Amino acid sequence: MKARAEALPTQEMLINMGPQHPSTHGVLRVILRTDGEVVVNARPDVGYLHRALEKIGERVTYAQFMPFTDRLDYLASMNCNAAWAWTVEKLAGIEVPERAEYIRVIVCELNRISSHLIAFGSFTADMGAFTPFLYAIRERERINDLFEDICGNRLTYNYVRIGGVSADLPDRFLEKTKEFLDYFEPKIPEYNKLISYNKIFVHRLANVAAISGGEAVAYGLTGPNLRGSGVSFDLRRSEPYSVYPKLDFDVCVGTGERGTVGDCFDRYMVRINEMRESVKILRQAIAQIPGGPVMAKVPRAFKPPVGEVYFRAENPRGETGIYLISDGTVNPYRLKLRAPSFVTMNIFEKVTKGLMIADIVAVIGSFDIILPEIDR
Amino acid sequence: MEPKAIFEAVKGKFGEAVVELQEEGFRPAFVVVSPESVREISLFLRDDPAMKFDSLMCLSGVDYKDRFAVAYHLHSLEIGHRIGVKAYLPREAPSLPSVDGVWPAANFQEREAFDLYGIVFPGSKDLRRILLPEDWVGYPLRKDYKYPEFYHGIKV
Amino acid sequence: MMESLAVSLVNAVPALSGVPLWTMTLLVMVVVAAVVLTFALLYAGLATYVERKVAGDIQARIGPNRVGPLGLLQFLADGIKLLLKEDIIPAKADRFLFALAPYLVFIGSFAAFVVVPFGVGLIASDLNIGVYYVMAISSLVVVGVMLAGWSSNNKWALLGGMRAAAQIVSYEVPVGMALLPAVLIAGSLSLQDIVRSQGGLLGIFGWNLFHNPFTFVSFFLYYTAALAETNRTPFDIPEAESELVSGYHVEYSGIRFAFFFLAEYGDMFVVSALATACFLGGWHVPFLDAEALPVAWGNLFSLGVFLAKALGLVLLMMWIRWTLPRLRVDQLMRMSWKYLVPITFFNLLGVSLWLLVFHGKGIPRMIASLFG
Amino acid sequence: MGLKGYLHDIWEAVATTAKGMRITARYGVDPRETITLQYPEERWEPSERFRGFLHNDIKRCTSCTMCVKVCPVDCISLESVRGADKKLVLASYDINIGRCMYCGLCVEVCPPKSLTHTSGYEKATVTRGELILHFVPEDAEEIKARVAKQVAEAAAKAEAEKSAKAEAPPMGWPAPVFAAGNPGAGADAEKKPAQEPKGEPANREEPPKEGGEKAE
Repeated sequence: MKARAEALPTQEMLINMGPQHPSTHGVLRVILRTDGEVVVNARPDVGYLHRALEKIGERVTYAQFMPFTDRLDYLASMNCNAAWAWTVEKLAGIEVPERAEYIRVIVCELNRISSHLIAFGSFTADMGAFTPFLYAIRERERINDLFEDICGNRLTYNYVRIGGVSADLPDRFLEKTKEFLDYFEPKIPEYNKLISYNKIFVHRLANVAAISGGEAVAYGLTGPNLRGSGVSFDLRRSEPYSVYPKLDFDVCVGTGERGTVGDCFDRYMVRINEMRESVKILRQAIAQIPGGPVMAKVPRAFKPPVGEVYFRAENPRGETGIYLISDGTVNPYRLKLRAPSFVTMNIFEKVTKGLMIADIVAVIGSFDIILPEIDR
Repeated sequence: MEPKAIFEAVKGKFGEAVVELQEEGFRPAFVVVSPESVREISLFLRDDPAMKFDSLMCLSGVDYKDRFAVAYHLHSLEIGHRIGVKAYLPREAPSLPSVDGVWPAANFQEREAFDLYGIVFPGSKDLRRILLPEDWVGYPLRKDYKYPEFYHGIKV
Repeated sequence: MMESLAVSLVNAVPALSGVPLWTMTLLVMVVVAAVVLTFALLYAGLATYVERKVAGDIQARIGPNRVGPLGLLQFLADGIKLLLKEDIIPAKADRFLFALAPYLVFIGSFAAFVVVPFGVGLIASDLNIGVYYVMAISSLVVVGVMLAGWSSNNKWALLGGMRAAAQIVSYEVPVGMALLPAVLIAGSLSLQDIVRSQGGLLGIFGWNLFHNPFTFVSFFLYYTAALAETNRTPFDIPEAESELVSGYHVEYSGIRFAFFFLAEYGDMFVVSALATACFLGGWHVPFLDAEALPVAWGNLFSLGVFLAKALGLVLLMMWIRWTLPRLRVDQLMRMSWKYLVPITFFNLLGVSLWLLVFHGKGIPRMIASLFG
Repeated sequence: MGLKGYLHDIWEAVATTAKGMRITARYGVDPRETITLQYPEERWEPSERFRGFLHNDIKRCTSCTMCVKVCPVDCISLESVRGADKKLVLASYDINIGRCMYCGLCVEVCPPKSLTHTSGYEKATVTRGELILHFVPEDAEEIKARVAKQVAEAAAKAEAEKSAKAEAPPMGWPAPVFAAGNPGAGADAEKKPAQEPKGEPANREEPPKEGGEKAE
């Protein structure tokens, strides 16, 4: 093979994948250098969606920043909302009523399911099977209906508030959620039957872009991507916040069931299994939720004390960290958003060396990146 | 390990290079170090069996008006403790050694700090602008940043 | 055949006796070609509609339902839209080849309709090398696809074209070898002969599909390999919407794109028709001798049966498409060379041995002969 | 791999494909699974809390500017003048729904609850200016002139009564001061008024004595 390559002059191709490409999940641009179908180097170029959220954060008040967190990871707005609220509450030492915490956990887990559904659906669509994508969207639609009931929006929820949530759950919300869970739970095995264990699908993913546990930690992978590499680390368990300590769930890790540990298939399966765990958490939370107020007393002109705080929450895409510096005024002094997808893109160039063009799509899909979060 | 103990250990090892411990109002607490020694201290924090900070959670540039700072949030998956490391930099020509050889995760975040604050990380694998266009003038997250009126002749 | 038709036409209508024979022959040819092409286009149009409807049903939605009753006229609307669209040729494309490629693909796909045995006497031209002709003419598609990919001067298109070339060339081998059992049994390359060889009083058990275990496997092998040759999911890597954007036809628009589109659906039908003719008894109406019926009825019946079988297979292709993910390019090659080629080869060997050992008798016939 | 693995591969491919196709076939033939809503004819019922277009009931609005202050994207602009009875009179109340992000913060803070979300979500316009909703039907200048006249009359009346005091200049309420810097600095800068079509309340050049500062 090598001898022939020397005999025939060949040329590397420089291909621009994106910013407009069907499977880069947004406006990611990957500069591919390929030798035929084999990728020599894939360098991600991010920033096409930069909206200067951190700069905006220095200009608006703490409460006003909430709608902008919707736009951080728009597939998991509730989680981002809650992460922001938890950060500010940690900074200011606000005690949140327990009911509000339970509501937050419920909406976060619902949002985790809906986010993983999109991850699952768009991943299969990237792999060429379009049908599971529409099934996933169909399920997500029901979650959106639930969210519309509680906050009135279907994508950018802006539901959580500093000190609680904006409104109590509407009538019959918990029953409706239970109905959804009963409907949704049998769908997961169906997905597995339909696509997860499909021979072609497995072949496309197994042993592709395997990341070892140590590598994953060093490169700062978090969330399902880290757990896919076999590292059992979940912030909900390891650094419990909110009412997660009271809830029982398993941390899903990649086992290398169809290939090596940490390959695309493991990352994919972790997400599928996490949906199941979220259902479990939701059932417990619904059973345990107490009554009471949903909002703590927070002054309208809210001025937290001077200080610096770093809070991280387990979001569907990994650890969303918020480094917040307060100078005692109504506006944050500095706001750093540590977006999981952004850090994940760091390892992209490394793992895609020597893969094929089609695998690039698989890697992007298995990382479940989302561009507004990368570019902020 | 408690922040205090970590601080003592690092102080004992590096002496003058470790300036202070910021504890009150800081969660997690920060070990303030001198910028030149960041790489060595990082290596120590990563490799020392009592520290084992194997994961760099977050690297952020900060503009404190009178000076810049780079804040590192470290976490150890193995031991489960956390610490912040901070290095203050002068406003003029801020620069400190890159740690992407210590934690590869640092690369993109250093590029981001470079992009938005103009902090230079010598020794970095690949220090280019990341979020803004390559030809952007100025560092937008600096507090004294002036909004440009034109970009490539287009009014912004 | 055309000539004999022309002769009989001249004989039947004395008024035409003054016209030279070659004119009549040409006229008959043109009429037949027009009929076949009309059928092909109508089929392709409706197939796009059905494809979308099938996709809709499978995906828990409705599909086209606005233009005409049940959305049936959607394909007309789409066709008109494509006709009216601006024809864009990229600035740095090779204009001549760029314009030529869609026609090659279209011709390669639709010329194969010539030998499709629609019914007892319904065949545009019963070539004595029918199977061979189909294989040859459909290889023209690959030339067109490669030209399209190369002349677009787009890297994605080039990759798509290269993939298509590799894919179609590889899969020609198993396709050919999987079709050979039918040829062996009939002892002829003519599709009409192959269909006739599956007649008789055994009904569906006269089909080559049930002739012996090897032919049974052969059908599935053929269908799989042929699916790959039509570039459809799970083998649609030359288009690979999510990787190569659209592959070789990414730069095409308007009617030129429509040609590629129609060719794909034409291909689907040709492949299904071939499978029907070679393995599923073609136009044979079960337990009814279509050839013994009056000409009109016989043709009508056989046409209906043939279309039902062939379109059933087309439907199956759609169903597969909306279920399966796509293979990677190396896996596709591996599937051809590592799985399909050896298996079809052994299969062919098996059929040959069977025919040698049992003197050309299939299992159903042997069973039938047991009972007299 | 061996022959066994080879055959197993083939078997697995066939079996998993068949399984998947059974599921898609079930959805394909079962009409109950269809969930499409034929949109313009069928509509889903927006929930009670649905956050559609904003609506301000100007009769109840007290011109307190809470909504203006809380809006993170500055899509609400409000002008008011102090009337003769010392109450604020709304001169103009515009919401740029092209910029609004439907976060609902303004509705939450509104003290008289005059600002509400409607269930409207359908709007298409030809120009961007049409996306600015005007809630005060009259022209802002007219209202201001009228109120100024009333104030002047009242003042004259008062003067006539007391016949001592000088005429007080009409007081204006400081209308929203829009942040000088654009929120999204740098890459995604906002449109400047130059680009904004005519729909933008034109009368932004009112005399400074009115106190109504301009909203951009």
